[in-house]
Amino acid sequence: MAVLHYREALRAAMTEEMERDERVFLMGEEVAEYNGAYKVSQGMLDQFGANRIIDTPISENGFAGIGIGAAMVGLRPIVEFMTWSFGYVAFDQLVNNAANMRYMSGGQFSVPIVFRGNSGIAGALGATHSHRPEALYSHVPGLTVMMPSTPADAKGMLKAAIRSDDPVVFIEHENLLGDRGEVPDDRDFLVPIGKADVKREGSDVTILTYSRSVLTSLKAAEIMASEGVSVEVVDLRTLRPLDLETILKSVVKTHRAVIVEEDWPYCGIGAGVADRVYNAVFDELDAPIRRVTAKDTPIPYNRRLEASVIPSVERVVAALKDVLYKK
Amino acid sequence: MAVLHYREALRAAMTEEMERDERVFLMGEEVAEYNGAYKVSQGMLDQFGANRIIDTPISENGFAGIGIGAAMVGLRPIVEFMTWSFGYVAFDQLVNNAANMRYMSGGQFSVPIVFRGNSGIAGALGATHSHRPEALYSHVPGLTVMMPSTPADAKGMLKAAIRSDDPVVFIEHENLLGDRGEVPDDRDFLVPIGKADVKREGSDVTILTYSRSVLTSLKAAEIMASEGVSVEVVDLRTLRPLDLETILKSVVKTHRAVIVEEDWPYCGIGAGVADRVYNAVFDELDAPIRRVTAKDTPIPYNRRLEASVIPSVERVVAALKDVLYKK
Amino acid sequence: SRNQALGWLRQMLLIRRFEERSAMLYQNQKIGGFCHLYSGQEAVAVGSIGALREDDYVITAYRDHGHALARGMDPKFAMAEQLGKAAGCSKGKGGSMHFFDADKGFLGGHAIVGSHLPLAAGVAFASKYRNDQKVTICYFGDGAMDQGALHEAFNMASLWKLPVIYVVENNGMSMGTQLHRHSCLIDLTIRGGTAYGMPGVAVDGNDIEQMAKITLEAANRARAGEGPTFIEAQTYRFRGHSMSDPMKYRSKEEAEKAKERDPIVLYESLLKERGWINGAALEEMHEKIKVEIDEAIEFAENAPEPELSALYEDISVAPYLPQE
Amino acid sequence: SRNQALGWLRQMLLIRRFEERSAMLYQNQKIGGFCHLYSGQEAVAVGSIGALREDDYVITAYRDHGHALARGMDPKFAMAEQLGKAAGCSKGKGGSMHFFDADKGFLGGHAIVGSHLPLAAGVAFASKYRNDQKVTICYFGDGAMDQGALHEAFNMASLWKLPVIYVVENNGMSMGTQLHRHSCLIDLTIRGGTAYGMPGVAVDGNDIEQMAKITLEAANRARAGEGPTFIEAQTYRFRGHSMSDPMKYRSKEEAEKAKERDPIVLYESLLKERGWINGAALEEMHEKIKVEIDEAIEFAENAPEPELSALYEDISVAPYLPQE
Ligand SMILES: Cc1ncc(C[n+]2csc(CCOP(=O)(O)OP(=O)(O)O)c2C)c(N)n1
Ligand SMILES: Cc1ncc(C[n+]2csc(CCOP(=O)(O)OP(=O)(O)O)c2C)c(N)n1
Ligand SMILES: [Mg+2]
Ligand SMILES: [Mg+2]
Repeated sequence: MAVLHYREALRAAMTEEMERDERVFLMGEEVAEYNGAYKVSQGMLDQFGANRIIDTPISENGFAGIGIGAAMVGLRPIVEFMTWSFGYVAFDQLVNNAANMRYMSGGQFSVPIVFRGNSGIAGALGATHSHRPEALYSHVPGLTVMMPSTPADAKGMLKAAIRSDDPVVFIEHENLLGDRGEVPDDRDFLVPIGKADVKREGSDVTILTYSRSVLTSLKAAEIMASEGVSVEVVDLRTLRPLDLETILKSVVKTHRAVIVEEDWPYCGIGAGVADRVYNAVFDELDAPIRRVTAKDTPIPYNRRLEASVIPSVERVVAALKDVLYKK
Repeated sequence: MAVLHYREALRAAMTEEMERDERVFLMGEEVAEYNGAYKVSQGMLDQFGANRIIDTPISENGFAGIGIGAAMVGLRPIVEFMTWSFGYVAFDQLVNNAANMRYMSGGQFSVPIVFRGNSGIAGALGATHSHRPEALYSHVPGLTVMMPSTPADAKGMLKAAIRSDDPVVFIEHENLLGDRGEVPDDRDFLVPIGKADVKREGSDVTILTYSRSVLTSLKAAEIMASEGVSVEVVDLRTLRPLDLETILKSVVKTHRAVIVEEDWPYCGIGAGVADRVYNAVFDELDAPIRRVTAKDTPIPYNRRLEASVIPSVERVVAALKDVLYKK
Repeated sequence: SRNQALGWLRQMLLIRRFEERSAMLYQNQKIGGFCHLYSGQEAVAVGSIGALREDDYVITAYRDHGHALARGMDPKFAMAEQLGKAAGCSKGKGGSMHFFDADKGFLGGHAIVGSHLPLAAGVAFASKYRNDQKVTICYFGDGAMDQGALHEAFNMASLWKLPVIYVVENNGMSMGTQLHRHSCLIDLTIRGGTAYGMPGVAVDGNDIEQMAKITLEAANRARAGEGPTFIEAQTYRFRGHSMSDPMKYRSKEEAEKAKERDPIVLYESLLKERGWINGAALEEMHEKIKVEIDEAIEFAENAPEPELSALYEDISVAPYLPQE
Repeated sequence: SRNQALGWLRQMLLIRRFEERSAMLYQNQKIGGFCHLYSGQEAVAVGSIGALREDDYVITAYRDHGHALARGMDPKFAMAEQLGKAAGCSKGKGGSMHFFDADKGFLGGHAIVGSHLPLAAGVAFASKYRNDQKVTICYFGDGAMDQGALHEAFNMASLWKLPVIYVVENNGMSMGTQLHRHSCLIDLTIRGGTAYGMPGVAVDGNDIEQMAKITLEAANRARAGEGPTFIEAQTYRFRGHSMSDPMKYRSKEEAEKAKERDPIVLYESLLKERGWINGAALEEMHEKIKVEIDEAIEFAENAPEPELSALYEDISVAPYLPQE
């Protein structure tokens, strides 16, 4: 076990997989000579050279398509979007070409590619630079969507994504890049796609969450513990396909659930998850599922306003008390 | 009252609003000299001339942005996407520029624009040409999303959209274009944004639906009626903002709901609606809300496979019986 | 060579026949969706693909029947695909616009205008990455010149000297819009070549041997590591944009005049002049093709529909888990 | 004229001072998010906007302080915006990258690279539609040359002869990527002008009077209905891409050499040569600007934060209904 930053864990995942498999390469804006706009790919150009660590022009739609084309003939590209907010100009390539290629070709062409980059309401970046695309991509059959919350998951999940033979939308969180944590050194340490993780065990109420909101949720769980309430925190990790089994196991145990996410509320991941939980175990629920989400507004620049948008520990605690019918 | 095709109703809406307001113009691929790929704009070039009915190159991202820019300085563009499947290359313009402009400018620049075109699983068009984008755009604050199911609604809703001072995503259904129905002649006939419509009154169970699925739902309601079950069919019409009031009124009356939609299930409109209904009136529900959606797959070309994807009357009837606990 | 020439003529005739019968099948509603015929443009695909190696890559847009057949796809599987059968080249899941054939290096069949141009650069990128000496050829229409995807793909293809050949099939129409109404310049070699520092060559797309010659030069440049070439193949489509296009924008005269430059007629007479084929042999060739297409249709009509369970197959390599 | 010249110098100094103080405020974490300084490029905005009419439209990217101030935005409101205050030019909702000023015809401040190029064409489209004789000028960086949005906007702007001036501020860098590593051609007038059949003019962007002259010619063409012009303004940014850029890619020497071509120093000495200003007057000008920026900062620091209720305001013209 080494203690790594989340960003170092991502780098370790890419580095190990590139050492393991010649077909893997990294492409994106400023990933090579600049060592990454967020320093995720620091040093990788020196190690792998310019053939495998490739700086691109600001042409997301173009190089997303280049990645897909290369994947169709057997390479295994990692395409970095500097942030996912810049991925919307490439939306068509992901939703039409990456997601549909195998199906439209009757199984002849698969697309083993990872699209990755950070996202989130990261701090006074304004509306154009604070997008959270997870619900949009999770809506689309043919895509896999993963969002790690810890350095260990960042490494294990990204390695699994790179080894996947299908297109993966891998969404990191800008504000987690500097987090530190224990990370297994095992070069075959993989966090399987489609497996959630119980980050804290509990018996009274379940929190379903992912990415940065896992940290917020764990803080809220601490506070509730001090009030004698046992909160289970389930980190969804893979948003598509969803690990409904782990989710239902927890909800059937606690009979109460709160969903915490940084995305917008309407038709968001939380809505998708809640709908499936109700559909599966309606009679097991002793209270309606409550959701703590980003406020339903564009993201403002002003820090106070921005802070009021993001799920806070207080809002999570209030939601927990609500489903527990506690005042 | 005149009897018009859905496509004629759309044309009447645009024509009347263009006669009423000099600032309104129509721009898109083949809208002018070709008279519209789907003949919605038939004859409008002759009536309004090439300054106001404008053929564009195949540059959706470009002309969507041109429309937004023109709207920022006071024009009221109608931008036609030949179909919404071709709108994904313009996704960034809609989600970043149209949706955020007023907010980012502190209220200085509004974007009175209508993006319109047809969508749906329209008949052996394959995965790239059968998209239903409603959930994706409904997720985004700053956008209004409307989907008419009848000729009368098509006219009244499109007129309201054109008169709106905010960006509207107006989604028609390719298979409804040829439908006929009574349409009010009144040049000020408007269907207000954000108002659902009870298309059939009932007391035992509620169907929440929109666009083509309204027709499927009404057929299912007929069948249930013959079995002595009274089904209320609520046509959502505007998906964002949602008319929760009308929805809850019906659900509180029937205590049972089925949601029928042609979009994919996960994080779709139905999930967004179900989540809000549960959140508001959980205790009023005598059964979990069931959903009838498109199957969670890319859309196949083969007609039989395609037919199996789309919500059928049979599947709606089965869902109704399920929430009624009928065998 | 004579053999090659006769092979090319045969392929053009095969494509023409395939399209004529496709039109009939579409009218009888055996073929659904959108169906875009290649009639009139045969020399572009046959001549250019004819100049390439068997292991080079071919990718095109939705008007893809001609390229697939020129690449050697069996008309049986092409026709079966249009009829949505399991034996189709895309198992009946792609349809007319989405033909694929991995064995032949045929990478589709892409129906979002412009969206396959970056894919072509990506395939060429893979060849450069592996140094496998393969060339990728990518076809698209004049209307696709206006898509941003072209701009991004061309800049990177040129910047990185990728072994790709971009062929715009300039048939003068973007659906119902004439070139001068959708393109700021009529000379597409400026927009596609000069603009990106790559050679831009205009060629008579109805002259199959010219088409082959120019393509071979481009392929040699690509293999020599000199990067991409842009070819403007000037041609004409005899049919409507798709089967649902009444072609109101076109006069009888224009259509008649165009027929005089039918690439097949031109090549037939050229080969006759050269004495490489005579009327009788030509007759026989037409006959053989007629039979081949009849057999393809028979095969397609009798081929089984996909099982309903196929709906959930071929979505992902990993076991697919529907999120329902 | 002398007055105009002194006014331009004043504006350049104002911008430079504004940026220097912005850098300090960013380091003190009073300014958040991404902050891109305009230092070194002042002559481009001041010279070109100086050649336009007051009612013409201006739109730019995220490196927008200079254009806003050149357009006459009060530094108070610009600074207040960076501090996220309600009195800011975007009510504290836009921030450094999203300045707006409707009264001055300043249409932002756009942070998705390339996404405002179609907007500019749209604003010009509106002017043509209304025949209001207004011209739209649109600024962007060399990195934006590679975005598909440019390609689509330029084709339509040229095709429809829209009254728009596109100015690429070629500072040789797309963030950390040198021009030759991101652009297939070094001569951007080919990529932006020739490629779209519009005049493409390269100009020394640090020569403010040249900048004004070329822009005036372009504006006259636009007003005469002759369509768009592409201007490549060759310049240099003194600071990092944004405040968070350590500039490892740049040598001291390079930076030093660039300083010799500081557009402000160049213009100061030119005006001195002409005898239009002397050392004392220049001193006074610097002093006045120092005070003006100090006042702007004081105003911004003392200005109130937006109310929390402002979160839900300015989303739509119609009453906003959160979908929560
Ligand atoms: C992004 C996108 N926009 C619009 C369409 C609809 N469409 C299909 S083909 C076509 C015209 C293309 O013309 P061209 O590129 O010249 O090819 P041709 O049909 O002449 O072969 C249009 C508008 C589409 N498929 N994709
Ligand atoms: C679509 C998109 N991709 C990436 C970014 C991140 N980004 C912001 S500015 C920039 C470099 C732009 O360079 P250039 O266009 O030359 O403008 P300059 O910064 O030199 O003024 C990048 C990559 C973005 N904002 N939008
Ligand atoms: Mg064409
Ligand atoms: Mg630059």
